[in-house]
Amino acid sequence: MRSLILQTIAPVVLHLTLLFSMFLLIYGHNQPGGGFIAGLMTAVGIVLQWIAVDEEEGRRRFNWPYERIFLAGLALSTLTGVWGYIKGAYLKSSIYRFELPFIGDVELFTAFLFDVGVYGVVVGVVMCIFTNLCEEEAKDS
Amino acid sequence: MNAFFPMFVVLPLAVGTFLFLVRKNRALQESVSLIALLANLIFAGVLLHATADGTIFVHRMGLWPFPYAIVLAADRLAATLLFLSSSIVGACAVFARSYLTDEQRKEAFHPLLHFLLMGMQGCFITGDLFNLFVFFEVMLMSTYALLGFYYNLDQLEMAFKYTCLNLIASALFLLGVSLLYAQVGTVNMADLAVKIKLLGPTPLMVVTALVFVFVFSVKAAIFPMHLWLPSAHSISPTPISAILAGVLVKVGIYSIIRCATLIFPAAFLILQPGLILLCLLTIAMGALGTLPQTSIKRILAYSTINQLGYIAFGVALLSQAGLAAAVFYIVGHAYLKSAMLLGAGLNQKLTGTVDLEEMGGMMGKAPFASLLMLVGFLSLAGFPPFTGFFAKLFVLQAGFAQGAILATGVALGFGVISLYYNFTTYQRYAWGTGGGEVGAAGAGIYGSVAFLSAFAVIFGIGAYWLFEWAQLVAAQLTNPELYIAAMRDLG
Amino acid sequence: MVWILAMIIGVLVTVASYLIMQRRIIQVVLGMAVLSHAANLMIVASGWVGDGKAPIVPKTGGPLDPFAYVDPLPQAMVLTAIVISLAVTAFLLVLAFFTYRKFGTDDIDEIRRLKG
Amino acid sequence: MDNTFIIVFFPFAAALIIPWFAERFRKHAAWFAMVAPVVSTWALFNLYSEWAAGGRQTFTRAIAWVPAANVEISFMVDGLSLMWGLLVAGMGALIVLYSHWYLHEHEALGRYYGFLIAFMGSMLGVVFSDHLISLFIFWELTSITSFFLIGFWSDRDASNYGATKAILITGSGGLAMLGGFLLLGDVAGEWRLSELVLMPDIASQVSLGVFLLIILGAATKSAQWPFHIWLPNAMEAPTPISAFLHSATMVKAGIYLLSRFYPILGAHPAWGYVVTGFGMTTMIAGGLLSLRAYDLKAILAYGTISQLGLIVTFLGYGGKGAIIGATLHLYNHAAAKAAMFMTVGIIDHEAGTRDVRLLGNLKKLMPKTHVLAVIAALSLIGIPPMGGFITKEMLYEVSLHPGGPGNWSWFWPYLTVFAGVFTALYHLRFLSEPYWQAAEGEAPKHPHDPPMGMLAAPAILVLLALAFGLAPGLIENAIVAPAASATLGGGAKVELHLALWHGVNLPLIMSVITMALGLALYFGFAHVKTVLDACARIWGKAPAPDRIYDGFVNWLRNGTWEILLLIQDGNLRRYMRWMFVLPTIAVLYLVWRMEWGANVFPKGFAGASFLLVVIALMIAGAALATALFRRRVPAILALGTMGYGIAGLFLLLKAPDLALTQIMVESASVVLFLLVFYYLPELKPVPSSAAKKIRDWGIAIGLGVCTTLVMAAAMNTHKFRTIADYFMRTSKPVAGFKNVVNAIIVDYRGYDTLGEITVLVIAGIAVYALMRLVGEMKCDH
Repeated sequence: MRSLILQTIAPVVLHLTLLFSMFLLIYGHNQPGGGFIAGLMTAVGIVLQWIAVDEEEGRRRFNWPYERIFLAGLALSTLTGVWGYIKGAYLKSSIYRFELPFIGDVELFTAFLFDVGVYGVVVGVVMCIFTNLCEEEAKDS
Repeated sequence: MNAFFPMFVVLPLAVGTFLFLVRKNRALQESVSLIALLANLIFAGVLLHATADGTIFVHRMGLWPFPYAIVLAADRLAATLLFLSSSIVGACAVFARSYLTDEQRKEAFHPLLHFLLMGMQGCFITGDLFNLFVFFEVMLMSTYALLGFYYNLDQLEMAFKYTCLNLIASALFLLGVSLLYAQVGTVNMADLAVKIKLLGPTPLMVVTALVFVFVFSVKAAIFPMHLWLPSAHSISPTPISAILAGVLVKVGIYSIIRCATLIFPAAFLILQPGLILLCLLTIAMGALGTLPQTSIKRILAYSTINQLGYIAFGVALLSQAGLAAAVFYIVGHAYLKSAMLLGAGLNQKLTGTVDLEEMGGMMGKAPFASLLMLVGFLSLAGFPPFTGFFAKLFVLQAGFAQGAILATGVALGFGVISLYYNFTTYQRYAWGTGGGEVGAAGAGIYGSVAFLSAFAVIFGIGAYWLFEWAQLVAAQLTNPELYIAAMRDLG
Repeated sequence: MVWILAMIIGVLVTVASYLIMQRRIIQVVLGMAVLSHAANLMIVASGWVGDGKAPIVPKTGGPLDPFAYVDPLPQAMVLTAIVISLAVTAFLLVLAFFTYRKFGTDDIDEIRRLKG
Repeated sequence: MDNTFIIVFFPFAAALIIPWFAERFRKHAAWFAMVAPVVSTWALFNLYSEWAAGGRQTFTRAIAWVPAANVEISFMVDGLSLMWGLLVAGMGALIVLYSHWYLHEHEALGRYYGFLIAFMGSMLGVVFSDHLISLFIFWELTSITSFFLIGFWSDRDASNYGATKAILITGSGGLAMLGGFLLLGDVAGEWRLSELVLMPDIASQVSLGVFLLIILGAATKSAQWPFHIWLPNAMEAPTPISAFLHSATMVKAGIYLLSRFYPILGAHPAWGYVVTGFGMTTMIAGGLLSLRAYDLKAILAYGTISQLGLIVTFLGYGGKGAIIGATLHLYNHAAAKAAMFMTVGIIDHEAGTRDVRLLGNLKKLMPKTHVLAVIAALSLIGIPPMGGFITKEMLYEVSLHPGGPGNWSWFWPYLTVFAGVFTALYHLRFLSEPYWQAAEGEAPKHPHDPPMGMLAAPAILVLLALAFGLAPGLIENAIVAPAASATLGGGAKVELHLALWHGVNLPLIMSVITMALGLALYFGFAHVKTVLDACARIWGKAPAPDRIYDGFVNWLRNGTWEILLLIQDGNLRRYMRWMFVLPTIAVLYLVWRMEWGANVFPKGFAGASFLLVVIALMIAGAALATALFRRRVPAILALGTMGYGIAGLFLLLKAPDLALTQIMVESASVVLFLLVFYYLPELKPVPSSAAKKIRDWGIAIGLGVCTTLVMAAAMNTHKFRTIADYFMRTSKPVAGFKNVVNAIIVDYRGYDTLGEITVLVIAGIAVYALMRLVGEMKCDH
């Protein structure tokens, strides 16, 4: 599946997709987007990259602990829910306003944190399935 | 108490996540798992106690108002099933501790077990139809992973078929939800109940109810949707079989009860003859299936279908007595069948097989194990003074009292087959001269089987308590207004 | 519109059930994927009421006419369902992969060790 | 504690601990077991005096078990239950005594005595039960304990066969009886026998079905033709068990039931025909079969069947005389038959066989046993001065003045004489072949008389039979008369004046005729046997009950496989067809049967745009292509195309989030599909016949059409404002989201999302476990 064109543009595409997925994640509460879409986009970006570059190269470059990523995502979402629990009911969302230097007013939605957890889970799981399958294929051939 | 019961989902979820994180540290993993299950059981006990006075606890997710939020609700039925699931899963975890020998595979076992528990408990406490779908999927996904735990040829084939058949059920579920949403525009069960009552049993609503009957039939193994069950229950690792037979099929029955009493009572009245026919076919199918088998686990699997037919028959009578009988049957059968499947695992540990052809004379070789099995078989065959007898008796009484004499008579008649297969299975297992040497099994294995078997006796001799409780449950179920009011007022 | 949506769903269900009844594992898995698409479409269809804008409310406040928008709830439910079906389909694929390899065949009729 | 409870529950309590003692003190196991019948008997005497002191009034004791469901354990004390109680408990003590010598020390004594005592408790429970459900519970307990006692030598195939047969037939009868009881309880609104007896017109309310169900319970238990077949096979049990269960007590439970229900159902129009019919058939069949048997126990078993038939006949005929006669005969038969069984046990024990062809001249070898056997047999034949003579005379007397219905009175004396001749014949055979004649073969052991202890129990029984004959006054009005009175019901007064000699009258002449005929046939037995054998050859071709039973059980075991395979043949495709076809049929049936009214379906294609039609065609085309492409990769790509088409449709339906997600999901899944299937070798294509294709398309189109219709109707039925309005209104001001869909996902219904990501995580773990933990997955073929 290697091709020179793919290899050349893939890193660019990857960075663009990552950027775009971050955008989707952050703006999800106002625009189409959100954790799912962003997560899927990230995962698809990495997968494309992986397929584009050499098998070995892909494994070397993207050998991240995906199990931990999805576990961390799930934990984050669960804990956000527990925070809401403390506030009255499970998954009760709250909005916090911060004054940050240089940036100014920032609104932090606990729902946003929840969405970040979703993002982590989606990326982690899709990549986990993908890497495992790839490895199995590698063993096979 | 209202604030307290999302724990039933959050605790297994958090624990499951944690257990997978610490999967390399087996001692920590096992002890945390068991402690968490114990805590879960205690929560369930507290909830059961608290619902005894008829209170229905309600928790609005995110404090959004009714009916817009996902509302969790626990009435007596839900609390009963929560207690059931946590105690059976607990016993199975203890059993698995000494039963599963392959250390490496245990890594994923406990986390998945907790996710399974989360899925089942999520189903029991949710008051929202779409959320029920989600938790069905949580539950199913865990079972997809757990069923074929060793992935030998048999398990692989079984897991593939199980997954395919259940995927169809999931698609049907979504069809049902979309039909309902199109008609009444809500997914909250209480809200659905109110609006469906206003709409009346239109033909489309009856079709919708039918779709849900088929969806839940897959889980409850009602003919013709039972096809996955025999293989899944007999091939999967024994602790999982026990949970499947004990609790998972009850999730299907639970959902049918909710549909029949809360969501579509009018449509179910129209569907009633068909339902009763399906129940009788289920009874027949289960009884028939046990006969040519040689594997104890497969016999038990078919017998589960048979018993589920009786339970569903109790529900399909759509009367308070029928519901009480069904609830009694659910509890009795859950403990009994999981005890027997664990018992089959115990014998597998002792003899290395579950095949009756290679077994025999267990009465002399392993007296205690065969005594435990005997209690189970007698109870399954519906002999006094065990739970099986009372369960069948109450269902039959309810049937006759309802005037469904022919159908009840047929249900009673299949008792003959049940008599036959239980006694011959016991004979082939405990009597005769076959079989080889008998090994040893750990105290955890014996203990968990004995613990679950004890309920067959306790709920037999003490049928009074359980039936009183079942009647309370049924009384609450036949008054769906209580459930609706609890959701609306507290929500 | 209603009929066209319903017919698309019908066609998908037909194709899915046909595929599921075929002999090869891959056809079954493909059928499952088609079926999940059909199920998703059903939910979206259930919220369809005619013309409406995408459910993204404008910045400016003021009273809002819910009828100007399409129903957001089915969309949210479908989003959930899509992701679940992705997970399940992926798992089914892996399962099919192993079945295929261990049995050395992709003929469903030959994978029948567990009968009766 | 109340005596009734001690009588019934003490044996159960004892049965739980006896095994422990019996296994530890093997030499003295019987004496531990003996405690239970002795205590029960003692309590029975107390109860008897209590009852006698209270003016012989019926009284009841009850423990509520599940009151809400009409389940209680309650006991009724009257003449009938007291008589039966004494019979059961007294016989229990003798059987334990006998077992002490009969069983070897190395056998499973704990199990034996445990079940034996539990059986005794169950039987006492049956005869004292007042409540229908209570009666049924103890009834079933006798079946279970009998199952274990028959199968005591569990390593013998014949024991297993006999045990299964017994439990299947008596258990089925029990189920029928339960059905009858439940319906009777519903009809009468009353579940206590003591109350039912007092309801005057209850029999007329009971339907024939209910009546038959109850009778069926009695008939199976009491081995009435054609349900008698379990009894000969039950003789595989140790002999004390045969003596106790299969001659003296359990097989008589059916008779007890009939006696108990006589005041309730006796007035039912079918009673006479059904019960008498059962009895007569059984009597004749049992007698004939007994003549052809060679196993001593089988001879006795068929004899028992025949005698039970006789008693049932009289119960069926009804009337005061018949009831008294039946009660008397029952008592006499229990004592004598048990004694005979015990002598057979002794022979078996000492000679190692029960085959009459191998036994002979035992009169000389085992003189003491011989005496006991002769007295017991003569008692049943009805020779004075044994008790059997009195009952036989009584039966003849009754047969001359039958009080029952119908124009069949002329028939009765002949029938009774006929029964008497049979009885004489097979009992003479029982005596002559092992004791008096020479053996045809060789017995495995050289027989001799057993130790005195082993003779004690049969001796006591024989003495009872003698005592009853010589001094009937001992029990006639103390025990038998109250029992008959209770059977007759309605406070009937029964006074008995039994005597051995009451002058030359018609019954005596009948007795003499009977004896003469019996002896004549006995001496001409060779001819009788030829006739019988000829009959058996003809009969052998008929579907005898035994053959039907074996065929049925064989079918259960072996014939059901084919039927099961019709549904559960392991083929996923067939499963799918079941799951598609039946729901489709159900929905179509509803569509057909229900009134759908107008305006259910939308009219026309309002709102359809050109773009929509194009996308729809694209989706449909891609879907069809997925189905029709034979090769994998094009099919997967077609699936992808379809997915993108659906994304376009989502966009058209104003669901941008969905469209985006759909595109991403589709990309990811196409990659996964390709990854999995691209590398796998393309296997040989599997062709499918045209007919199957048409069938599959037919099923698929049926399902598709159903879905289309239902969805179209649903989409046309928006009756309520959806709850989504709330989300639209509050999304921005309350939740802070402009994208309402996202607001629902992460906030309003975040709980769903939590479940959903859990599903994802589980899928991840599952794949991880599959790949990492399962290890090498090489092809097994």
